[in-house]
Amino acid sequence: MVQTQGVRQLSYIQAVNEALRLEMRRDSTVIIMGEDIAGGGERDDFQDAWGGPMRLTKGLVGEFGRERIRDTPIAESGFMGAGVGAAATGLRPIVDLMYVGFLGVCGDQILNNASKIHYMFGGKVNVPLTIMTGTGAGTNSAAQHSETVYSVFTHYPGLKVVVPSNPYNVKGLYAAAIRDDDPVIICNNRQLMGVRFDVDVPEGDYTIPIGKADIAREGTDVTLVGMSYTTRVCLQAAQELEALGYSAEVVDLLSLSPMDDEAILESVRKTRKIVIVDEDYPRCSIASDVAALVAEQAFDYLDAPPKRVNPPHTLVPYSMPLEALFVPTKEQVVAAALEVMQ
Amino acid sequence: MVQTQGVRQLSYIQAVNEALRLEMRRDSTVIIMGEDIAGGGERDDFQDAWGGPMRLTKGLVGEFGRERIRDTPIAESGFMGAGVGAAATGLRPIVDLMYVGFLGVCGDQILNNASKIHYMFGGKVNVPLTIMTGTGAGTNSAAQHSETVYSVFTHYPGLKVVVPSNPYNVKGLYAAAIRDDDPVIICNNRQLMGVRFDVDVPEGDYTIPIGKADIAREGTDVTLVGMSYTTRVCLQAAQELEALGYSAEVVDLLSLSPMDDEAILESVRKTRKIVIVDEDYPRCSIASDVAALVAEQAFDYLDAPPKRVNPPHTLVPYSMPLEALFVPTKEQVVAAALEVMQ
Amino acid sequence: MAGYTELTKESVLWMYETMVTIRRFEEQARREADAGKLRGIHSSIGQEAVPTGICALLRDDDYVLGTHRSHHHCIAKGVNLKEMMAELLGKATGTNKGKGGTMHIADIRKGMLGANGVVGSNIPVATGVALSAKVRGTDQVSVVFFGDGASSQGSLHESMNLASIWKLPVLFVCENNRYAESTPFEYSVAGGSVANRAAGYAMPGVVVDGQSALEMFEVAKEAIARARAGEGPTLIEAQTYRYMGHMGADDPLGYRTQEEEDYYEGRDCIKRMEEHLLDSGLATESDLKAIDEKALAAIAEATKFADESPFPDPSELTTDVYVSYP
Amino acid sequence: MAGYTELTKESVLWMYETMVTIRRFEEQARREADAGKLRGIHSSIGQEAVPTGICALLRDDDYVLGTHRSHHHCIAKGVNLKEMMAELLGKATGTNKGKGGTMHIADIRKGMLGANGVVGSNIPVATGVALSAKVRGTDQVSVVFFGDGASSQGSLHESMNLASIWKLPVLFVCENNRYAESTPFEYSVAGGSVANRAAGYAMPGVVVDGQSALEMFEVAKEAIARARAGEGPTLIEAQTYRYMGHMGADDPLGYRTQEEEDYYEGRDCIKRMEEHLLDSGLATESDLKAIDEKALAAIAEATKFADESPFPDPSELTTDVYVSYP
Ligand SMILES: Cc1ncc(C[n+]2csc(CCOP(=O)(O)OP(=O)(O)O)c2C)c(N)n1
Ligand SMILES: Cc1ncc(C[n+]2csc(CCOP(=O)(O)OP(=O)(O)O)c2C)c(N)n1
Ligand SMILES: [Mg+2]
Ligand SMILES: [Mg+2]
Repeated sequence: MVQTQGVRQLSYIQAVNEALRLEMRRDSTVIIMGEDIAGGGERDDFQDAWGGPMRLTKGLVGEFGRERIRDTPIAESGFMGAGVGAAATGLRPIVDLMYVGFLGVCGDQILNNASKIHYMFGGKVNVPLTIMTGTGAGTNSAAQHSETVYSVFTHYPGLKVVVPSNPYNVKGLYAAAIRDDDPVIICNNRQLMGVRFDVDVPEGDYTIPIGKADIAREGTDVTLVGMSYTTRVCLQAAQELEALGYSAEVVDLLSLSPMDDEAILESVRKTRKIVIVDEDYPRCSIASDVAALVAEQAFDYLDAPPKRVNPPHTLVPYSMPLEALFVPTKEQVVAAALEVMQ
Repeated sequence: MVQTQGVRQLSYIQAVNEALRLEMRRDSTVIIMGEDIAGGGERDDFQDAWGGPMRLTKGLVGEFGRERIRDTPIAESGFMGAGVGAAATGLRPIVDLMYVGFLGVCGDQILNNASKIHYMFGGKVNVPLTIMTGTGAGTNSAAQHSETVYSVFTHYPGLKVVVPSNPYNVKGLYAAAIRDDDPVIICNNRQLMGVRFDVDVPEGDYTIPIGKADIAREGTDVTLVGMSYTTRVCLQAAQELEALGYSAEVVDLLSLSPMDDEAILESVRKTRKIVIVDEDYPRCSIASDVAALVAEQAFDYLDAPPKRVNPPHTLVPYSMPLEALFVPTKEQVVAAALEVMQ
Repeated sequence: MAGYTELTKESVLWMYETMVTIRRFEEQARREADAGKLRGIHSSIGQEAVPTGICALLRDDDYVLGTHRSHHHCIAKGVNLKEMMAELLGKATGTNKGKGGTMHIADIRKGMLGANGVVGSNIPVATGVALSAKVRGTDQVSVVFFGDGASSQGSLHESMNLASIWKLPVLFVCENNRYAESTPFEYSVAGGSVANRAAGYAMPGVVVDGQSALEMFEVAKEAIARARAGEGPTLIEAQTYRYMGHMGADDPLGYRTQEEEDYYEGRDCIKRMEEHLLDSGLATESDLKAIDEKALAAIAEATKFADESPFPDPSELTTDVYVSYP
Repeated sequence: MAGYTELTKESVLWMYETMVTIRRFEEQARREADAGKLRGIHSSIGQEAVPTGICALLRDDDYVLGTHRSHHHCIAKGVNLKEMMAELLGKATGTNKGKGGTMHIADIRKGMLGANGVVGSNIPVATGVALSAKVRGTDQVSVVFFGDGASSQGSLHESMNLASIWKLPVLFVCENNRYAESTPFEYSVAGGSVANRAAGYAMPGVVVDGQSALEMFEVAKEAIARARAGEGPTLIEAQTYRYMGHMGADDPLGYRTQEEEDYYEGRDCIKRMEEHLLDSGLATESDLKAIDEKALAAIAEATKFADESPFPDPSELTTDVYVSYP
């Protein structure tokens, strides 16, 4: 990638890889487990044959060895549970759940154990587990491999959920998640992987606090709330709105649980109009949750109904032209913004 | 139970049992699978030793035999998947998922297969699967055995979700669910099982349409939205509000997916105030969804912010006095209603 | 509809043609992917014999369930090539109306109850299909294919147990192609054998040369007879090999050796079937050539059909989510 | 902390006292439930020998993980009786501050990493605990108990495979008490043996008389030695029996016979240990009586402590959900 003067540009993938590497250097209790995260099983001649489905873990086995970078059999329930047990007894495991749809296969370990042990045990056992998972549509992979469903994790008390939107914040959020004493799920949108970002990624390690939103762009006429991939869509929409003479503020949630309610409310109290853009299924979504929040807590500030932009209540189709209609687009966001601004 | 003149009173359990019996008589492709739903394995001398965790299936094996009433090993993923496969090839299986928390164990079959097959296969295969599951807190069973999480099923396109609130509607909703060509999840709140209801349950079979709410009580000052157990709480609150001089309308959702948006909106357009009472975790909940709906579509009718009554963002504690603080109470609903009415 | 009961000239030639058709289909599918018309496929080249030997014995009303890598299962079960190719290209005329794609091809009329993208996920479903046959009192059988990697999923074990105690007519067929993505089977499967696991569930577990359609046929014949007779399930471990990368883009030499590839390609199922046909006098060189040309013509026709078919109407985004939704 | 290495007078008496304490605890817990102070318990009466024989060999820094039926595991691992009883009553002084209750008792200081109400759910967790010991380079072992019913869950198979390929120091201990609720083990477990399944995962599978603490000790000794030496996991099937109903309210004679109950009660682990102690001269009748009285006194003290303890403060409803949440 081209390095602009003074700007250290990394891809999303490189930023994740760097965060993992730095955290593993910092803390010898950090390990990673997942399918083909190194690759080649234990054969020395084929070490690092794969490097994870998105190559997020490429090269790590060379530095940290097979004891800490563990290829697993295809047994998500088994190795996610192993992550829970290891986290409860002195390690800080990172478990790669290749795609979020596989939540179904290991839901018990995440939803019944990771999320509940600290509470059920009266606060006496911590589960510093980090789960990283691929989310999002747009890759011609059909309904099972294109889900977002971060709202499901957000629903369950005991879990933290982060939704990075670019190489800078993903690096900092990984570090924060790995160091956090609670179970944290990191959603990596697959459409962000290959994209070019004009953001500077500092070389050393840094954290971005979990639970803080980022005002990705300031504005005064309307608040656009984005998360993960939709932040990018919101920023593009904001640019287009600017061309039309409107000043849109973009709130990039970054964390869904805890969520930075105050940042949203503050923006809405200023702009008095809100559009929430969410790639997840619409029912009981983050968009619904944010809409309910502002309706309940900023009712008197709102000049227009809070507006949700989600896919329709449908599944992700395989066919590419059909799939393109699933994920919220810049055009939809602009239209929604214009609607709330009359 | 005492039979009031002209009123056929059944417990919730009896009503479910009757619905199952009538549907199995009506249609020889209906089968039931689950742990100990008959009991005693295949031993003839111990047939019907159990009858399901709540005795919902008691006595059925005597009439329908072991071929159609199938005790399963403890393998929810295995037998839920078997339900999917059987449903796709000519049967109408009912699968008993003892408690909804076990969703974690068999989520893949529900969320990746049952919900998606019809869509992924271009509408050419139906999955007429019925899942019945126990929900709700209030039984001193701690965090894993007291969940509600109907919002999770509601989130997934491809699933239908019903939440009966009394013996009359549970009987009709079971019949509708079993005859439905889509996968339907029936949530049976455990606190409703033992309660006395003054409702008439007709002897013959009848259906209650999936997707229609019931105006459980008419009123003009405020809309209380309930579902499953919370409908009962709303009705009690409405009575108390009446004593205070307020007329509360209670909308009993009955179905969460599809949800009867219009019934909610119509009520709110009349009362101009809404309180949604939901036993599920608060984030991305049905309460949020309904609040977002009315904020978006009845904004100009609202005299006050839509108000959600959920448990706090916490897990279900074991200790009984603590647990009593988890489930929404009549007092909380009354207070919320008074708040939205100023 | 195959439904053969013995190895005859007809059934063996059917198998040969089926394997050639699969290979030609996969070659074309790869070209389509390379041209950007779809993101990629999990190629079944090298594994043709496994479903072919089994499906030769199946009737249209028997069921097959597959995995992410299932084009060969579909073709062996008789799914229409034109509709398959159209599905790969996401066209309205596809088997699944373009909504499912390469990992989800299904055709219930042909008893193909679907590929499935979640590893291990179809195993319980297939068990339920067998249960359905039993409860409905038919003698249909259900066959589920899964990989060596999938054998580590709990779903296999839950299903083997269920099928065994209920004596269900199901064949659990592990296509052991030695790798799950880049992970070698010897690393991920404790004990180094999938078939050995059967003993713990009181069912037969058989290892078979998955590069021989004839051997697949013989092993499946016994398992299917058992199933139809109500004697319960069988676990079959077919030793096979995928010649391509996992999904196309990856280079398999990153995790396996040239020697190993050569060894398996030397035992290629199509080549060996050709030798058998020629040696036994069941076919001549020109018969074989004619079969290949027929397969190529069918694929060409399918590709043309797919190319010329329209994409789904935008309204299709939200149809077929439910049978009915008010 | 037990940590015995041989069967000596001391270790055997420790086992006897432990089993008596478990039984007395469970009797009292049942009385508390009958009095309505908690909804119910899954009584471990009859199964005392299983964890006792194993835990006699464990150090405080070894780990035990249990199931819905785990009071005996907790006591054998040394969890404080007062805090346990307080937990059953939902009191602030309980092991889990009253938040977990009978199905979730945990005490990490004693290496009791928790009972778990989801059948089969703790098996992968225990495997991870063993992984942790391995990665941290200690010689700790992890022991997970589960029922015959739980053996049908896929989690067991995924974990056995993982533990075997990674040679993890874990003992998979099936307490086969012949029933899962009302479902007989012969019905639900294909092949009629849990231990037999081990062979498929290249690990030892052992059947042992679970009504004999001495035999449990011997079998566990070997498995633990194997684990500490880095040789990997062992599957142990302990044949035992629960004397009470599944959770108390049910009448077990609805699904099993008086003869069967009599048979197992005739082999009662405490009675047999008493005979052993008396026959071998390791203890006198009055020694045994003193031990029982000590146990009863400890339970009485625990019950008093629990009764007098306060319920959690209402604010506790929302604490401990997270370590930190802004
Ligand atoms: C539950 C689940 N985990 C992981 C994946 C990602 N994945 C797709 S194919 C594959 C390898 C499967 O290996 P195997 O079962 O041997 O089948 P093969 O690809 O060799 O045909 C993996 C890990 C998935 N689709 N589903
Ligand atoms: C995943 C799951 N399914 C079902 C249950 C309900 N349940 C609790 S205990 C039990 C029986 C367990 O039998 P077994 O494993 O033999 O243990 P035992 O009760 O005999 O000690 C069942 C079905 C559960 N808690 N979790
Ligand atoms: Mg493979
Ligand atoms: Mg048992």
